Formats: sequence, structure tokens, C-alpha cells
Amino acid sequence: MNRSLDYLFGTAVGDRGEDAQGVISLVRQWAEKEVIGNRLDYQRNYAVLFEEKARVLALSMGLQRLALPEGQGGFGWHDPGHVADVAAVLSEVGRADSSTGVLLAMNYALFSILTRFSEGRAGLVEAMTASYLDDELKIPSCALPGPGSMGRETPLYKGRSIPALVESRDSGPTLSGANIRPLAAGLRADLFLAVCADEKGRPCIALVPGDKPGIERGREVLTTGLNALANADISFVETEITRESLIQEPEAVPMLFTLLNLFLGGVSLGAGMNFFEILGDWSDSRVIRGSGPLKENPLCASVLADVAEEIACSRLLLHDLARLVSPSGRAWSLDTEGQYTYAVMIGARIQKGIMRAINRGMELMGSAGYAKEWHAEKHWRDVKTIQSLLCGVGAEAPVKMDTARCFYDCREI
Amino acid sequence: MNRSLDYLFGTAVGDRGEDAQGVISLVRQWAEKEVIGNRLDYQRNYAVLFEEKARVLALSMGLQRLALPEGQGGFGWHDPGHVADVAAVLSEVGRADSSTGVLLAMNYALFSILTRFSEGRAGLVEAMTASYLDDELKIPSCALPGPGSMGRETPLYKGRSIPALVESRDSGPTLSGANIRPLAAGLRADLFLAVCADEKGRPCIALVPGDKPGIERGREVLTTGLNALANADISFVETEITRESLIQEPEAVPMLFTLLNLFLGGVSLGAGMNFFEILGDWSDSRVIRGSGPLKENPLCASVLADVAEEIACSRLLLHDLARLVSPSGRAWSLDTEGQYTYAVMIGARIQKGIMRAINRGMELMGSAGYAKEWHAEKHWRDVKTIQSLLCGVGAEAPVKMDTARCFYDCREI
Amino acid sequence: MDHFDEFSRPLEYLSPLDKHLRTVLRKNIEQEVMPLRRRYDEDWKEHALIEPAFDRIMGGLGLQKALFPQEYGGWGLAGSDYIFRFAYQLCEELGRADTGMAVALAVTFWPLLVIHLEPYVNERLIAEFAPMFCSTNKAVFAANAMTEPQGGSDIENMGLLKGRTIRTTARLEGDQWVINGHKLWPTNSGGVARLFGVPCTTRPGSSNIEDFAFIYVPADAKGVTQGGPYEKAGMAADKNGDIWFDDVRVPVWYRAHGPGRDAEAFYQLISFGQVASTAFLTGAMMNMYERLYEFVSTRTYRNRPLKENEAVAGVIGRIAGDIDICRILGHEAAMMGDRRNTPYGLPLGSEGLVGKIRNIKDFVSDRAVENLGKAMDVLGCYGPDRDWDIEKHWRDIKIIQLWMGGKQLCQMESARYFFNCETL
Amino acid sequence: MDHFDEFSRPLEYLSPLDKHLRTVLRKNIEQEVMPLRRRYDEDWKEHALIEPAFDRIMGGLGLQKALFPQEYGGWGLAGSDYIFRFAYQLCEELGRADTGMAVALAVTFWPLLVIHLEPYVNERLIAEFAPMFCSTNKAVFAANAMTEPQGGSDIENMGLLKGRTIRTTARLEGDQWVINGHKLWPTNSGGVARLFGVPCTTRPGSSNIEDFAFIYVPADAKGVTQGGPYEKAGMAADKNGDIWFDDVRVPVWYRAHGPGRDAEAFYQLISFGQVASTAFLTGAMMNMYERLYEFVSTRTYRNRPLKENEAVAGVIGRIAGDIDICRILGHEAAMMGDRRNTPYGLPLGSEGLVGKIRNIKDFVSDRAVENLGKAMDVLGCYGPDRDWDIEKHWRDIKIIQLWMGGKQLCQMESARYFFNCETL
Repeated sequence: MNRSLDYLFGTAVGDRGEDAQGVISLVRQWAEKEVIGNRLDYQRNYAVLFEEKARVLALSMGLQRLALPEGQGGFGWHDPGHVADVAAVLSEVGRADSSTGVLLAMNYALFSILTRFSEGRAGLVEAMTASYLDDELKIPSCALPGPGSMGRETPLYKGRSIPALVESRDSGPTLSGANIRPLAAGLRADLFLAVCADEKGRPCIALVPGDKPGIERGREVLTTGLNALANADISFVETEITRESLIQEPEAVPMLFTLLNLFLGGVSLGAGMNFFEILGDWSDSRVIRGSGPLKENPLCASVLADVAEEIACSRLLLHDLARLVSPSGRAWSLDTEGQYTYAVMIGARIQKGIMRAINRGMELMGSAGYAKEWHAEKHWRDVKTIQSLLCGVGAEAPVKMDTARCFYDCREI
Repeated sequence: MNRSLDYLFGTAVGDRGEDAQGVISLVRQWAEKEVIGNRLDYQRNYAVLFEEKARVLALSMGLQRLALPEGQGGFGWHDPGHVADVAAVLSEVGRADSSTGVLLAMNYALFSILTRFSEGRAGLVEAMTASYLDDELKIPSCALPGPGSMGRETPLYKGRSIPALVESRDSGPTLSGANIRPLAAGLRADLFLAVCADEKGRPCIALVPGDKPGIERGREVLTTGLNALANADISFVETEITRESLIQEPEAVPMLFTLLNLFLGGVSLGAGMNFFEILGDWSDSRVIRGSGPLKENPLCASVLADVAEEIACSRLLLHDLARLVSPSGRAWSLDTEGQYTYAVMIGARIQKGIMRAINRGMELMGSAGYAKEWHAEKHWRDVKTIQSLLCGVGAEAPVKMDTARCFYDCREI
Repeated sequence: MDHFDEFSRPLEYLSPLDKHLRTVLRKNIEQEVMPLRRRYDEDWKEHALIEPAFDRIMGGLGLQKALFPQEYGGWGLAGSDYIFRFAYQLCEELGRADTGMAVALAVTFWPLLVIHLEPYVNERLIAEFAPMFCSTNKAVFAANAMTEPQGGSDIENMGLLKGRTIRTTARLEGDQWVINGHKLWPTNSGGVARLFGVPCTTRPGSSNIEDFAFIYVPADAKGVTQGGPYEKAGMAADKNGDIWFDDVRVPVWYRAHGPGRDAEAFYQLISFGQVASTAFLTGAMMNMYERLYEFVSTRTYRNRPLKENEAVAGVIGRIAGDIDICRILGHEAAMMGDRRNTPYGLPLGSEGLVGKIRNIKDFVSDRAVENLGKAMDVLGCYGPDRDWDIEKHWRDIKIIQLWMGGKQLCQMESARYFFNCETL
Repeated sequence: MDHFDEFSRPLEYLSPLDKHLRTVLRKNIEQEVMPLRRRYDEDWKEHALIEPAFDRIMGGLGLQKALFPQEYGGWGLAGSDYIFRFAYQLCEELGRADTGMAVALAVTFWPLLVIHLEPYVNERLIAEFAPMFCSTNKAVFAANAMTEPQGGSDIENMGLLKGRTIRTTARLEGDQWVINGHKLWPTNSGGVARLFGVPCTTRPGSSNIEDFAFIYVPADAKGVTQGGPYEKAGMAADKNGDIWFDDVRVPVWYRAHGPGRDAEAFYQLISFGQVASTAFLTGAMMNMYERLYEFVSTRTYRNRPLKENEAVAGVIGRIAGDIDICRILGHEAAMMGDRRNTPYGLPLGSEGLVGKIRNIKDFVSDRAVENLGKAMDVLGCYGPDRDWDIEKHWRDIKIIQLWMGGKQLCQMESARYFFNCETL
């Protein structure tokens, strides 16, 4: 391509500090060199190379420490002022591999929440930070409210069933909940961020170390995408956690949704951008009707335009969302609920936009888009997986209800 | 509604100067008091009241002078630093009446271009400014490249036929072109901004006073919307213009497209916001199934959510576009072509988004959405008209070609 | 493709009348309606231009008699096994010219069907109303006064609400029904109809389907007041207004069939109305195709005809392709109605038939709204121009998407069927 | 709705075999395919699980013989007036279980149709190939080696390109054709097929349709080399790979019909392939419905079944409604093919038939891609879970949208027909 990605899709350099620019460049090098430059190897030997490359990024290059508190050896990117930068970094990771991106996104959401609600949790923050400074790839796993099951009434988070309950016992909070499906990485997670309901049905977040007694893991779930993050259902059988590990502040769960929509939006956007590049290469080299390159056929060009438009607009909206959440860039003042609503609304739209871009682009690539060899199909599967996970249940219906509630004051939906 | 429009759709107060805030408030008062508060009168007596209210806004309140140079009695909002504010003002106007908005949008585009290319045109700028300071409602009318006709080959602007030709004669530039369809207001326009091609086929803009000899106007065209801006085909029969009135700078035509997409995006957004309000009132008061209000039905709520989402996202994208065009807010650096591409791409998307919002909302309102009494249908017709006008010809195909050309380096499409 | 009639139809389904009727009707429409339709918008209140066309088509050609048995001077089509297909073709042809005229004619059939369709035949009422429609060359209209101010689509949502929300009451006094209530928006109101079919309740608030009554009310009965027509975004040939029934008295036998059977017979109308709606829409889209064909063949992009540009061809190809699909589906929907009397067909009032036909109507409505909008955009600055007729159809057909309970009721009734939902 | 088979079909069109075949096939599929299909993805290379199922369905039930005349041990269906409808029902049933298996079977018919369909019958070749398929209980596959490396959809774009871009050559030497070229991606390549139909040119670069040749090549002929199967996003039961023809010699009579007629007979395949494609897609969507039905009936939002929430019902109702529509359209497309021999039908190779069927295939593909994606989202965190089967169909069917020239060729061929475009 004649024009660079940075020109075409803008990196908002003006808004971004040098630190951020540095991290982004670094990650981009990792993406190009470790993954994009070695796609075939990476694909054929995915499980092993994923681990290897993720370790390079997270440990050698320090990305695992990005959202850790600054005073304790981290980069301190856990505060709302950094969300735009975090999303941008995750885009760079997503260009290479969505699983790695999702892994880091859950990590960054964890520390953003932990530090936001650090009051009274100094010990926990310190211990968690210390463990993430280890030379070990950490795997957090989020379990969000989602589908309930007939005959099992549960407390609700905006209509979605909260899968786990927490009881206050003398020995401390105790968690119960059967066959909970996390977003990803349930099989090997060393920490669960499980949304649960307290005795009054109020949603809160439990941080549960993966090796706690009382955690049962089901068999590995085979999934469409994000295949490196092996998932499994988990059950909490009277799992005891510390009081510090239970985050009952009412803003915690909306904030988790907000951050995941923003961060996973970044990951999917990155996958979309790499798909844009793959498609660009392909439409340059492919000939149609035995004559000119495919991209000079107006119908094909209009498909290329759809792809570009969806990605460009998704990118703008992601940036807008980051500004809405970040106090520094804030366009206007929204409370937690407003931020939550915009996050789920724009989050869903970004996932839909990127999926449309990839689906459209694959139309042009024909079977090449479908063969593993060209890597387009992996982005397609990974982003679709992220999209379905973010929906929660019922496709976009819950997000629509959230939106209507905020914009039209609906109360009973 | 419990939450204000400003809360829900954000006015980016942080970015906006006090001046701008003042003008916006003023226009909002005009919209509420003169039009929205008197919808039925305004509808029944549209032709007369349009003129009356537009005069209040443009003349008594001075909006006609908004983009005039500051030193000469204008507000000076013609420079790129003001485009976001201009778009915001036009949104407020569009809430009340799209025709008024389109009229002002053409006015502001005119002076933005005139002052941008003022070098060597001091006399023209001064004279035009003076005439717009008069106590008379000025009606400029834009004629853009669009459909050509079989058997009549024309020079092209990015594939679109340029309807008029300009020849250099000793007596000055002379314009010819038959049966040209302006965007709007052709019947009574006192100035045409006609895109024409010079002898080398290069696109330029001719500013042609409506009373020039050699201008022929056809009969009034009956149209779907923007009914206050009576249109007619115009023909230039060897119409002589001054050298100053011919803007041959290569950036002029892309800039005109960029500004019209941004400004008419603002007008349509405003219409969409007022539709949002109308729908809000309606869904509060309407009962479904003899029980609760319509908005508490989840299916209806999901339609409301679609409406809110489309408008909210269109608003964000409009603001993004303004930032891309404005040097002060510029997110990243795009050249004229890049700005043009983003403008037509986002411009088309905004129109589509608002149309989707209105079409969806009308589904809920049923026949009330269709009756003139509720005013929803006027927004529907007006925005659809703006959308079709901006397409040029071939629906979004030309915009797709522009997009593919920029993002995928297509050359022959 | 050489002619718009080449859009696909299930050829095995065509009714015996198809070819002849289309020829006659098309000729009349092209003479009486097409040349004037661009001026209909301003004629919304007076119907000075519109009325003569109605007289020619409904009265002159005699279409308004089509349902009545031959012994009363009608064509006897209500008793045929192709009444739905007949209605479909009629409405498609008319819709091509003007969907407002099409609906005015189709709705005239509507209340009459309640007493014509086996097994719900009321010979006495047929004999009573036949002369009104069969012994004149002038257009005579009927209307179905259904919608009430408080809840647009509720009455049609019979499956769930069973008439519970109806506020128009019928009280038996001696051998007369006394009717009180307020209806609005029926096609052919605003002073047009000579006969109303009025869904009402004999016991307000009741969810017992037995309390639903369908009663005929002549427009000139004492106590009937009609408001003037509403001003609308389009569809000028169809007048809509308010109707008040203030102690209106009609003979006891003006009730269609009696408790229980009234609701059953009335419910059959829904699917008939939906089939007609798909026909209006398809007809309008076929005319859009004709006009669009002309535009894309004579106007250019890059100095070549628009249709020879692959990107534009992609857009207009999808538009035409959708018309092809909608026409197939419309005929299939009509056939579903005509299959009602076969051993393998579904009854008209069954959830399956209602759900499937609503689904098709919902689909075709969405395609029409989308494609007419898109066609306007293809015309660019000529899109909003009345001379190209496309904007007229775009304005006119939007209401078709919205009427009869609109999209949302269509969605609910089809979801209810496909997923056996119980509380929707 | 009590059963997925209640999705609409034009009931008057059903072929005589319909009921019986569906029953037998469905039973076998539910026994042999459904229980194992979740493990097919890992079996893409070996076909250790997949092969026995093929043996049962193609060999055991004898479906691979269906086209051949009865005197050769076949079922004689190629000579019936319902071969398209037969293919449709077969492909829909199979597609419900596994679209990869469905396409492997349908494509086996593909090259054979070139010598079976009136008026292009080649008795000598039928007699020669019949034993290969009819005298075994094991699955035997054929393949249509069409696509070449340089331009995916070009060969199918016969209307415009007339074979100009084909690079696989056939040279006559004595009483043998000598074939050279490189094909890729045919269904049933990658080592599966025993017989290839090979579109090639007798004069490279020629746009003269007479120079197009369709020649049969046994997979074990000398000079035929096959690469291993590609690894793909889905559709594991269908193997695809490279095929090289290196001075491959076959008898002169292995050319289907000769100059001109080869192209005509071959062109008929396109619409057959498109009808089969709509059937695969509809079958897959019907199975999606079954699985979705279970999910929305047993999982909850606000502690009530998902399907009882109006907003969710709106989403799933549209999904089911689209299936109903696609099934009607698929049957209509099949009927268009079967009408080819009637006085009122269009010839298989006509622009009208090709354009209309491509349009339907394009439409159904888009609905399938959209609705399977949407269904995954309805399942939320269970959407990507293989145990719910929906993600499998979502992955599998994407290639159906892309094959045979993909969306863009569909769009062009239908635009060309509807708007009489000349240069597309």
C-alpha cells in the first residue's frame, strides 16, 4: 500500500504521550517480527508458539506489567487516564494474535479495577502485583453475568443472570456456583474475576485464585476461535475467599463491562486492521478476468471500501469511547451508568463493524479467505468469538435494553 | 425525558469556546420558540412561516453573518478552526427545520471557500460580504458534479459528471451548461456555486450571481423534502463571470464536498435529534396492550435503542470528522484528499445512520409517524432528500470508489 | 429482461383469470392513473382527480363486485379456490400505479370477506349489501373500522389479547345493536366509505372471544360522524380520518355471525390484508424498477451508462433481485391462503398461517422501504424529484410497513409461531 | 411449530420421492453423521470417521447411482422431470447434518450431469462410467476440476469470458486427448475423487466457445498428480487440493459432446450447483433452528426463557422467518430448473434462469452468513462452543457464499439479466 496504516487510520499522535508511543512501537515490532512475519509457523504450531510469543511480549518485553501500579514495578497504566493508550496497545497485539490480546485485556481490566478499588485492599494489591511481576505468564479469566437456566432463578445484573453467589460466613466470603462459563481461559486460569451476587442480590466481583480449594474445572471446551485460551466450565463449591478479594463497590461491575468492551474492542480492531492489510496484499496480486488486478474492478473496489469504512469508523468510535471514559480526554461528563451504556453500545457496534469488514473482505478473497494458509480466517473466527462472548446472551438484546434504559428511561425491561 | 439531550448526546463542552456556546444557545432558543413550539402553525403555513422564521434567525439574530469575515462585520466563522462549531450550530437549526439548515450550510460553505481562496479576490470577498450584510435573506445554491447523460461526454470529478464548462474568453470566463440540477433552492437563488470544468477538464468553482444575463431557470421541481427551498434546473447560456469569481485552485472542489458533507451532516443530525425527542414523547404517552407504556415493551425498547444508538454514533462521528478537518482539533494529519475521503465516507454514513434512526422510530409510531400532525414525517422526508442529494448519483457507489481509491490505491475505478 | 412481468412467479400457481385480468387492468391503469398520479399529492383532500379513476376501475370494470356471488350480480370469486391469488394479482397491478388506490380497493373487500368466506357465509347480509356494490358504475367503498385511539395494533393482536382492549361497545336493545365508540385511521374513512365493518365488544374489558362482535354500520346511519381526512406523508388516494359512533342503531342481523364465530371470521382478514400488502409493495417496486431501468440506462457515471458500472450494477442488481424474491414470496403467501381448503393446507386462522404470512409481509415491507430508499439514492439529485415517481412510492409505501400492527406485531406473531412462545 | 419440517415449502412442487427419501435419509443421517460430526474437524485429513458415513449414505443407500439410467443399475433420475427438486431435498437433508458431506455427494453428480441431462446425453460415456458408481457399496466420488490458480471465478463467468482465461489445455493426438494444466480447490479433490470432469481449452486464449472442451479424466490416469487436502476454517468432510495434469492421455470419446455443445452442457451445471448451494444453506439453517430452539427454551434472561423476552423474540423470530423464506426460495429455484423442459420454463443456459438462480443463491448465502452469526450471538458465551453445533455451521457455510464465483459473480450475473447490461 502506498499510504501507511498510521496515515489511513490515524493514530491520534497529538493526544498521545511519548511513553505510549514507545510502548506501541515496541509492541508493533513484536507483532511484525514474532508473529506476522512467521504466520505459517505460528499457525501450524499454534499452541506452542502462542505460549512462546506471549511470554516474549508479556515477560521479556514487560507487557504483563503494563497496568501494574507504578510504585511497585509496574508501568502504572491502570488509571482511567490511560485507557486510550491501553486500547491502542491491545490493537497492536490484536493485529498479531487475538488470544494474546484477550489475555492481556483481562489482565489490564483486573488491575484497573483492583487499583480503582484499592482502598482497604493494600495487601491484596501488593500481593497480586508481586505475583504478576514474576517471570511467569499469568492467566486471568473473567466470568460475566449471562444466560441463566430454566428452573434456576438467579439474581440479575441488568437482566443477565449472575452465575455465582457469595455468602458472608464467619470464615469469610464463600462462593458457590455451578458450571459457570468464563469468557475464555477457564481451563488454565490462575485467577478468576467472577461476577457474583451477594446475599442482597447485588452484583460484585470476586477475585478467586485458580488454585483455591473448591474450584472444579470441567473438560476443555472446543471453540470457534481464541483457541490458545483453552476454556472450561468452572464450579465454585463453597470456595472461600478473603474479604479483600470481594469487590462490592456498586461501580465495580459496570466498570468491568466498560473496560472489557473498550479493551476487547481494541483487540478486535487490531485483528481487523491486520485483515485490512492481508486483503490489501491479496487484491493487489489477484487478477480478475485475466486482465487487471481485482481492486480495479468497481464492484470489488466497493467491497474494499466497505472494509476500509467499517474499520476506520470502528477506530474512530473506539477512540471516542476511550475519550468518554478517560477524565483527561473526556468529551463530556457522563456518570458510571452513562459510561457503561456508551461502552456496551459502542463496544457491540465495533465488534459488529469489524465482523462485517472481515465477512465482506472474505467475499473477495474467495477460498483464499477460507484456507488457513492466508490467516484471514483466523481473524474471522477470533473476532466472532469475542463478539459472541461480549453479547452475553440473546445477541444484542441486552445491550439494546441497556441503551433504551439510559436514553428513554425505561424501567421494566 | 429525565436526562437532557446535552447529557445523552454530549456537547463536547470542553472543546468549545464561550462564543460558540453562546451562539448555540441562541439558536436553540430560536428553534424552540419560533419553530418547535409552533409546529402545527409552521407546518400548515410552511412557505410563509419558513421565510419569516428564517429571516429572524439569519437577519435579526445575525446567523447570515456567521461565516463572514470578522473585519467586515461578520463573526469570522469561515476558517477551518470553526467547522466543529458551525456543524453544531447547524444541528440546532436542523432540529427546527432542515431547509433553514441547508440554506445556512450553503452560505457557510460559500464563505469558507471564498475566504480560503481570498488571495487575489479581495474585491469579490468584500462585495459578497457587503451583500450578505444587507437586511435581506440570501439564497445561495450549489450545483455539484453528478449524473451525466448518455451521448453527452463531460469532464469528470472522480467519476461524476461536471455539468458546466467554463471557457476563457477575452471578455472573461464564460460559463455554459444546460439543465443543471442544483442541490436545492435553484428557483430563487441569488448566487450559484456551480462546479464547472475549465478547458483542460479541471474542476473548479464558479460563483455566479443569480441575476446574471444568460441564466435560464426551468419550472419548479416538486420534491420529497426541503420543500421551502424551491428548486429548478438552471442553464448557463454563455454566462459571463468575472475572473475573480472563478476558483480554479485544485483544492476548492474537494473542500466544497468536505464542507457540505460536514455541514449537511450537522443539519441531518439535528433533524435526527428532534426526531429522538418526538419519539421519546410518543413512547412515554402511548400504551401497548392496554397496559404499560410502549417503551416498557422489550421489542419496542430495542427499537428505541436502535434510534438512540444511530444518533449517538452519528454525533460522535460528526464530531470526529470536524476534528479531522479542523487544524486545532486535528486527531492526525490528513492531506486534502484524505480529508475529502473521510468527509464523503463519514458524511454518507451519518446520513444513512440518521435515516435508519428515523425509519426505525417510525415503525414504533405507526400511523402517527406518517401523519403530518406529528412532524416526524417531515424530518424523514427532509433527511432523505439531503441523503439523496449528497449521494450525487449511483447511490453510495461514487463514495465507495473514493474510499477504495484512498485506502487501497485503486487507480482506474 | 425485456419486461417487468418477467420477475419470477411460481408459474404453476397462476389463477385462470390471471392473464386476462392483468391485461385489462393494466391498460386501464396506464390510461387513467399513471398520467395523473404525480398530481395526486395535492388532491389528497378533494379527490377531484382521483375519484374518476376509482369510478373507472372499481365501478366501470366492476372490480368492486368481485366477491359477491353471481346471482347477485357479482363475479363469485369469494367462492373460488383462488381468491387470495386473485387479490394478489389485482393489488400488485394497482400497486404498480398507486398503492393508495390499491388499498382503497382491497379494503373494500375486507369487511365483505367476513361474510363471504366459507365456512363463514352470511347469505342474508350478502343479499342485503350486494346492490350497494353491484348495481352501480360508480366506485363504492367499504371500510374496516378497526383501530382505536388508545392502542394502535392491539385489536389485531387477537392471538394474545382476544379483544380485551376494545373500547367500542355494542349493546343489544330489542332487535337493534346500539354502538358507541371512536375509531380512527381506517382506509376509506374520511368520508369515503358507504359501509363500515366495526369490530367491537359486547362486554368491555372481556378476554372472552365470545364477546367480540363484528357489526356492519352504513356510513349514513344516524349517530355516525366522520372527521375530515388526515394530511399524510403520502398515499393521497387513501383517505383516513376519525369516526365516532354515538348511539348508532343497526338491525340485529347486522352482526356478522354471532359470538365466537365473529372473531374467527374476522381473524381471517388479517392474513388477507397481509397478502394484499405484499402485493401493493411488490407492485410499487416493479414500477420503481421500470423507472430505475430508464434512469440507469440513460444517465452516466464516468461517461458510461450507470448500469454498466460494476459498483452501481451491484446496487441495482440487488434491488432487482429483491423484487424477484418478493414476488415469489408474495405469490407463495397468496397460495398459503388459497391452500386453506385443501387437505394439506393450514386453516386461515391457524397460528402457522398467520405467523408465516406475517413474516413474509414483514420481510417484503423491509425490502420495499430499503430498496425504494436506495433507488432514490441511485438517482442522486433527481431522487427527491417527483417526476421520477420513485420518491412517490417511497413515501407511499412506508405506511404499509407500519399498518396492521406494524413491524413489531409481525415479528411477535411469527416468533410466537416459530418458537411456540407463550407470553408474547 | 412442532417440527423443523414445517418450514414452508411450495407444497404443490414436492416430487414423488420426497416423503420416502427424506424419511430414509434422515434416519441414516441421524444415526451415522449427527453423533460424530463434532469430531469431524480433527478428521479433516484422515477422514477416518467421515469415510464410513459416506459409505453408508452414498454406497449403502445407493445415492451415488441416482443419475444413471435404470438399465445400468441406477435410479434414472437424470431423466425425470424432478431432478432439480430431488437434488434440492437431498442436499437440504444432508446439509442439515453436515454441509461438507452434502457438497461431496452433490459434486459427485456434477460432472456426470454433463452427459446425463437431455438434450446432452452421451450414452457411450454413461455406459462406461456406470459400473464405477453403480456396482459397489462403497462411496465413489467424482469431481469437477474447474478453478485454476490465476483467476478464481473466471471459468464460471462463461457469459462474459467464454472460456478465454482457461489455461488447462487439451490437445488431440491420434485418438487421444492430451491434457496439461493445474487446477485447484475442487470439491472431492485432495485424493478423494475417482473421476474428474475437466473444463479445458483446445486453443488457449480463444473466446470462441467452440474451443471449450469438457473432458473426463480418471483419477488414476498416468500424469494426474494430486496434492494433499488444504486445511480450512471448516467443512472438513469436503477435501480440496491441487491437481496437476501432466501430459495426461484419455480416449478421444472422453470429451463430453464436442465443440460448442460441451460449453452448453457444462453451463447447465452452474444453476444446478447454485440450487444445491441454497439447499445446503437451508439445511444448515434448519439445524441451527433446532439447536437454537433448545437454547432459547432452556436458557433465560431476567429469569424467563429467552424466547419469552420480546426483544430476543424479535431477533430469533427474524432468524426463523428468514429460514422460512429461504426454503420457499430454494424450492422455487429448483422448480425453475425443473421447468426447463416445459413450454413455459426457461432453458437452463438462458441468461434469465442463470441470473435468477444466482440471485437466489446470493440472497440465501447472505441470510445464512448473517443468521448463523446472529445465532452464535444469541448463545453468548456458548456461541463459540462446538457442542452447540451452531458455530460449526457458521464456519462451514461461509465457503458456500464464496464458491462458484462468490457473491460478486452472482451480483453481476443477476444485474446483467435484470438490467440488460452489456459490458459487465
